[in-house]
Amino acid sequence: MDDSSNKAVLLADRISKSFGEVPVLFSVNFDVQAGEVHALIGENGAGKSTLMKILGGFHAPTSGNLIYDGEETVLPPNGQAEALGIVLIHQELNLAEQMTVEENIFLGRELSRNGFLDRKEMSQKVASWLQEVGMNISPNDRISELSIAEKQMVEIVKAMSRDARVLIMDEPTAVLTDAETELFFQQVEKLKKRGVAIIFVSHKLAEVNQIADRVTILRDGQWIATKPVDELSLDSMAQMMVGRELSNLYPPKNEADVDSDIVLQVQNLVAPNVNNVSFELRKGEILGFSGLVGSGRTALFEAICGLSSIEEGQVYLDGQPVQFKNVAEARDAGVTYLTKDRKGRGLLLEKTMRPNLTLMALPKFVKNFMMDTAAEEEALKRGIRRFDIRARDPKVKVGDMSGGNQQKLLLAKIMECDPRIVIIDEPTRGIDVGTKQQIYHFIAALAADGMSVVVISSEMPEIIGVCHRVAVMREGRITGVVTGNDNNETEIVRYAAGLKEARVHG
Amino acid sequence: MVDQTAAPEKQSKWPDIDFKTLGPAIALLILCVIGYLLNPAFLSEGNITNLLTRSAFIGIIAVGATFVITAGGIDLSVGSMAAVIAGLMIIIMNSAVDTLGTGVATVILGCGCSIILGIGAGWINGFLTTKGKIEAFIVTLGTMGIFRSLVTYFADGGTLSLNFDLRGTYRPVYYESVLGLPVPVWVFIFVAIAGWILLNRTAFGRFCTAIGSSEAVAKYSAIKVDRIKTYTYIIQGLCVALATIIYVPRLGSASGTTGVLWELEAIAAVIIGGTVLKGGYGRIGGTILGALILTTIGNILNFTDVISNYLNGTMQGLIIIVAVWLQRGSWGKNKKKTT
Amino acid sequence: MVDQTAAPEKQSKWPDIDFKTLGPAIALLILCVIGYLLNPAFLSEGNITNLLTRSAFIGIIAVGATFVITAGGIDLSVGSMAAVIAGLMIIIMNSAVDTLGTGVATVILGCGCSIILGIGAGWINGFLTTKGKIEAFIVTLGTMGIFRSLVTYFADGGTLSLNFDLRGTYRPVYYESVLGLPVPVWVFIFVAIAGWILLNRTAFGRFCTAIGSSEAVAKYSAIKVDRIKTYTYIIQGLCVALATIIYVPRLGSASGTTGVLWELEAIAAVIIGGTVLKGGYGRIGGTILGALILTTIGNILNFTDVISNYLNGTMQGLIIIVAVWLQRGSWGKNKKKTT
Amino acid sequence: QEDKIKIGVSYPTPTHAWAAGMNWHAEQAEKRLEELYPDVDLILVNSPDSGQQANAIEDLVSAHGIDALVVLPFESDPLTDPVLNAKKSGALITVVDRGLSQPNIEDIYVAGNNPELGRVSAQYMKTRLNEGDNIVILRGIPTVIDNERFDAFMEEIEGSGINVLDHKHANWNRDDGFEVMQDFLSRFPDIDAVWAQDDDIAIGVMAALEQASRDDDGIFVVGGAGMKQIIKRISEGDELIPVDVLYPPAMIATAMDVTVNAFKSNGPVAGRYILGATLITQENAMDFYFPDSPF
Ligand SMILES: Nc1ncnc2c1ncn2[C@@H]1O[C@H](COP(=O)(O)OP(=O)(O)OP(=O)(O)O)[C@@H](O)[C@H]1O
Ligand SMILES: Nc1ncnc2c1ncn2[C@@H]1O[C@H](COP(=O)(O)OP(=O)(O)OP(=O)(O)O)[C@@H](O)[C@H]1O
Ligand SMILES: [Mg+2]
Ligand SMILES: [Mg+2]
Repeated sequence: MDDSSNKAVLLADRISKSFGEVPVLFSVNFDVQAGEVHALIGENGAGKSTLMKILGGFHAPTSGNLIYDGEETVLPPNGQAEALGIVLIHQELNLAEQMTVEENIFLGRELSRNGFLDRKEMSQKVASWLQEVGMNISPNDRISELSIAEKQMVEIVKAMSRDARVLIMDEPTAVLTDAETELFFQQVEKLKKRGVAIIFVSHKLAEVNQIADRVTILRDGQWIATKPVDELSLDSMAQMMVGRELSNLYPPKNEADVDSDIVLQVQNLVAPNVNNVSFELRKGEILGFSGLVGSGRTALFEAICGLSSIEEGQVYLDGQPVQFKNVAEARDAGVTYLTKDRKGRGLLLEKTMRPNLTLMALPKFVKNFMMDTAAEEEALKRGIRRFDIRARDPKVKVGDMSGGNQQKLLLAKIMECDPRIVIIDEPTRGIDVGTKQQIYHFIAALAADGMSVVVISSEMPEIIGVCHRVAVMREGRITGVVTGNDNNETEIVRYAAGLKEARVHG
Repeated sequence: MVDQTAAPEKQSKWPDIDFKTLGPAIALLILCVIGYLLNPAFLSEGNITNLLTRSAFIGIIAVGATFVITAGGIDLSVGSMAAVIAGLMIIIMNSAVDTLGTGVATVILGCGCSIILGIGAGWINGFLTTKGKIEAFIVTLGTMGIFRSLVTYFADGGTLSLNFDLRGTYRPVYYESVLGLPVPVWVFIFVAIAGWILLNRTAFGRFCTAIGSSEAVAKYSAIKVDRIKTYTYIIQGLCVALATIIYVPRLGSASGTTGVLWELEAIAAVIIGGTVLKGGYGRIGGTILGALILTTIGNILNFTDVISNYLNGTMQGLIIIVAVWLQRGSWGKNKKKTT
Repeated sequence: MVDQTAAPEKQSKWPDIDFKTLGPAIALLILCVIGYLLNPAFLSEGNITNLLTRSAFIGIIAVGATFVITAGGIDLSVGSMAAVIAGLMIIIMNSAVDTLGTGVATVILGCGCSIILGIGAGWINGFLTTKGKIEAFIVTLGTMGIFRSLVTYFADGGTLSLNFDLRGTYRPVYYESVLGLPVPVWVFIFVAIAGWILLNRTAFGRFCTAIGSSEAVAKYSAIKVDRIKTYTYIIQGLCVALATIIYVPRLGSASGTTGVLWELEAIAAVIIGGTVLKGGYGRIGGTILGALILTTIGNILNFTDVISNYLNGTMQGLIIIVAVWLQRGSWGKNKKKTT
Repeated sequence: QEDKIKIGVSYPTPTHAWAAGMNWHAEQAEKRLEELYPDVDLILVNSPDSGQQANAIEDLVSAHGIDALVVLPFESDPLTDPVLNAKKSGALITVVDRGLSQPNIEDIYVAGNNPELGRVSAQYMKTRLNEGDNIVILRGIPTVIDNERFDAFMEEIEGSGINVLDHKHANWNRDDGFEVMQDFLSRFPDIDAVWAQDDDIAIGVMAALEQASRDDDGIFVVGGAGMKQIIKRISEGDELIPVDVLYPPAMIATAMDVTVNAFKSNGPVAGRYILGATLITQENAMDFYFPDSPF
């Protein structure tokens, strides 16, 4: 630590931070050197994003100093630290939705010639960067038309385009698939070779192990340890984060009863981005949906739940044909869908936890035509306990909660609807290992109780570890369904990549 | 947006709650003190009653506007809507005199029609906004023109007047007092309480707030966005109808100039009261105070002739800006801000 | 919000570009055909020239409004601002006659003052909105009242008239043609092109869009949000000043009724043109077409007497709603949509 | 202060030139009368619409405790009740220009004559035009006043063989007058005369005629009300605007005079004073010229 701090490009010295009365960081030390990747890990709400924002100049520390290039510095606010070479990718997407990819990437740093934008130059640059990270989108696409993963990649491209000396990345891979992560890491390696100091926050410990040189662990706002990555195993990282021994991440799989009733059956469904899909879901089953980004998994279930229109095909619920015109009908029939876009579609960021929690199940909380606030309070307490939601200030705006705790709140919100069939899109996005384990056990418990669960996930281990059966989608079709021993990574990847395709009968 | 980004800056809870909630009340209080200093008659019972009664029109309409704005919409047509409803009410009542006489029955018929018309007009605004997918601003700018020209057409360019005998029957609705308060004030109180409960204590109010905060989140949370939005316009229409019911007996007539600029006054009352124009946060209590503030400004200006009459607009504009500035409490925080 | 959520629904690129870009043009074309069918004189050179010249006022103001709205603001004060600038210009020029005579010098002085006043008025709106942290709606509603009452005050309730000889010098600015087009049309073309370049081809335009899209994102991208927003109001003021410079020589007078409701017309032109009211997406080309559409509607209604005069407003309202509905192209997508 | 005679004067906010002239005359009268009678206090209030005028009248009664009310109603019907309430408080009522919709409320009535204005204008048209000649009409804001003028004009013109090509509302506004006239000129190649009804509109009309270079083929414009610029042009023998029909903005001053007199003279003062719609021609123009008035 001592010798390294000499070479540190950016060094945080005994940083503390409170929001109002609520302390979040307690005298944390952190440093990063040129040409290294320094990973920061910790539970949800440990204060990782807060520390990153302080290092990027977006928050001012309550006490403590930043030392940049050996000199004590007060960073300018609002991203102006970029001019000093410090670039931050926020955990929450930070793009102007109605603007194009090119406009976003160059926002605030437009290339001009004689006062006019040099659009050709910018466009070419963006196109080449996009190609470098293997993205198949045009610089003129609007952000609002991109998938979340694509948006994240745009953020990454944006950050990497800015000639950073210190690049801070807060969970850049949370929404990426393995393939995309791989491409991304190639870029990181390049930057590292160029001598960029990189700070990397992630809950995917395997990734940390792969890319990081040093790891710092934070728990409840306290600095726990900083170690070279070779001295840490995945288990020890998890253990230091959570502060206790973690048992098996995945719950034991009790095979679903193949003879139990079919609760949901989909036949030859055609919808926007969905092309003739058939499958069935049994009572007590956990059905996984895997596939590459944009393979149409989300589109499929949005169509089923009345969020987009069904063009052809039929959905049966308990053998009865149904077609939900809106989410309320689906909810009333016991089918609920948890979106993967928690910021844009999941939570009201300006509101506190309570109205968010009960929003979807609001009819349940009405007594004599009035809102039953006591029952809501009760539900909130229950939700907080059940999902281990950690907000130090219960009146905090949801937008100010840590990403992982938002995700937990979203789960709690869906569960308030008491669904029979729950469809969870990317359930553990941005969630720490400890909580992940809780969520997996929770899903298993739901299934054991006779509920049916659909898990859409781009995390292969999660899909394999939790699901009884996995359907693999590609270009809007189901290319294969794997069970039992076939439920393994190679098999799924082959279906997902289009190397193999089974005839799937409805 | 301004408010959303500004919000997290507030460090301590105290001044925040203070200004959002008490701001309009303080502004009103200051106005009352000024009024009293200018002319002690300002606080006479008669004047207070006049003031409250007058606020009733704009106040009732503004309660409706609070719902529309909270759900992220806007309604520019309310003034014209009031005019056309008043006009049609008068036509209907006048022609019902032959069959129903000049008694209470005719007045009730008129009020019933008013409410039906208000709901219908609100529904049209809501339908065009939600199903037609046209911006609320354009829809209601359009219906504003349509309603206004319709009332001019019905009145043949002139004034529609209520049958004189009927006016006698209907008069008490504006001029009588019950338990010391004029009827319009009671209606105002009733609408305010109903509106408050609806916005703050029912699922519907939650839905409005959610839609105004984020339509996408609302949609994914099983809220029937289009339906709720349409309801807000219908509530607005209903409020306009109620305001019209107490307006007609006052002047007994309607013309192309009835209700001109009420829409701006209503929206101003809502915003002064602390509701956020872009939606997602609504305060009925604030709206009521906003309406009272606006009426008081006009009243005070009638109480003094120190200022040239031509400068009334200047005073009004200044007071509105200062009132909002005071209550937003930005003067205390300015130096803490970093930008 | 509507638009943000609607955007992702668009499946294919084609119809999207089609309607957003060509929609207003198609609407204008249909109007012209209707005008011609009603009365072939509609397409006479004289009428086309009148139409273009008239559009110039609203059009120039609307170009400014496009910036304000794109950056997420709104300016309700433009009509009154035009009136007060016109009034002050006349007062200044009249009193300069003694020293500078009735020649071009005085007119140039007047125009210079107009521009300074426009910039100043815009700056006030911008300053109060950004530094005062008051909603743009309230600020500009306030300044609207202030400006309007000031001009009435200056004119003593009546009309301010330009010195007669001076009017002779100044007249050509409105009435003369250069290369077959009246001067106001040239100014309009110039402002439109400058506005288009500024919005689409400079960093400033991108900053406006970014701020309208999300103030937080803009702020985090090290854009000086307050400054850029203030600039948009200053541009708006400048556009109002330019519009006033070509307005004054027309009748050589200004009064309390000058520019009444221009704000609504300007905003309507902007929205009809496809700019999103909540900010983040602006189209100067559309704004120009929007201004032309609005003027054409009024012109056509003067060209026919099939419709009762009283119903002009109804026709206007209907045409605006239908024009926007057509261009939003929601009629094609309706059945695919679910709530 | 208590023993002063308080007279409230309520009229619409001057939003067009005629009303501004009226406001000027009212202010002149206030100054003159208050100087003349130190124990008289005149309180001038203007209001932008009927509802607010009703408010203002209420406030005059409740706050100022007026002894008399001089009111020029924004509209007749809506203000009938509020004025009646003022009367019930004991105030002497003088109504100006627009009658209330019930008889016997006002003690004094001072008014111009709207139908007469239309009639006189039509009569003049008939003297200048022949059968088959074409005229266009630019009307005011759709209100009772406009209707009265228009209906009387049409009644008078009927049977004369003069064609009324079309009539549109120009809202007593110069800009609207200009634009509507521009469109009339594009539409009708042959127009012999224009009835603009109001001098503000007439100014816009003349600018449009000038622009289209159709101001020297014998066409003429008849305005109304008596704006000083117009009267000046008439006195100079302008061909384009040969006459004007008076609708005197000074009527409010007359009403204030009469009302003050009711308190100051010994005999009872009451009754109706209807001011004629005089045709102003080059001969009598200077009698109606007030260069200091804004109108
Ligand atoms: N602007 C804010 N106002 C109030 N509280 C805040 C604010 N920002 C963060 N917090 C609180 O600070 C704590 C730490 O949050 P932070 O986002 O740093 O956690 P994190 O380690 O990044 O967690 P995650 O892994 O879930 O992203 C949380 O309790 C959060 O609610
Ligand atoms: N709102 C949208 N607007 C435009 N295209 C969309 C939208 N949503 C999805 N798509 C497109 O539809 C296809 C299927 O997307 P979908 O989100 O269903 O895939 P997915 O398998 O869920 O992907 P992900 O891994 O991102 O969750 C993709 O090509 C995607 O780009
Ligand atoms: Mg975080
Ligand atoms: Mg006096």
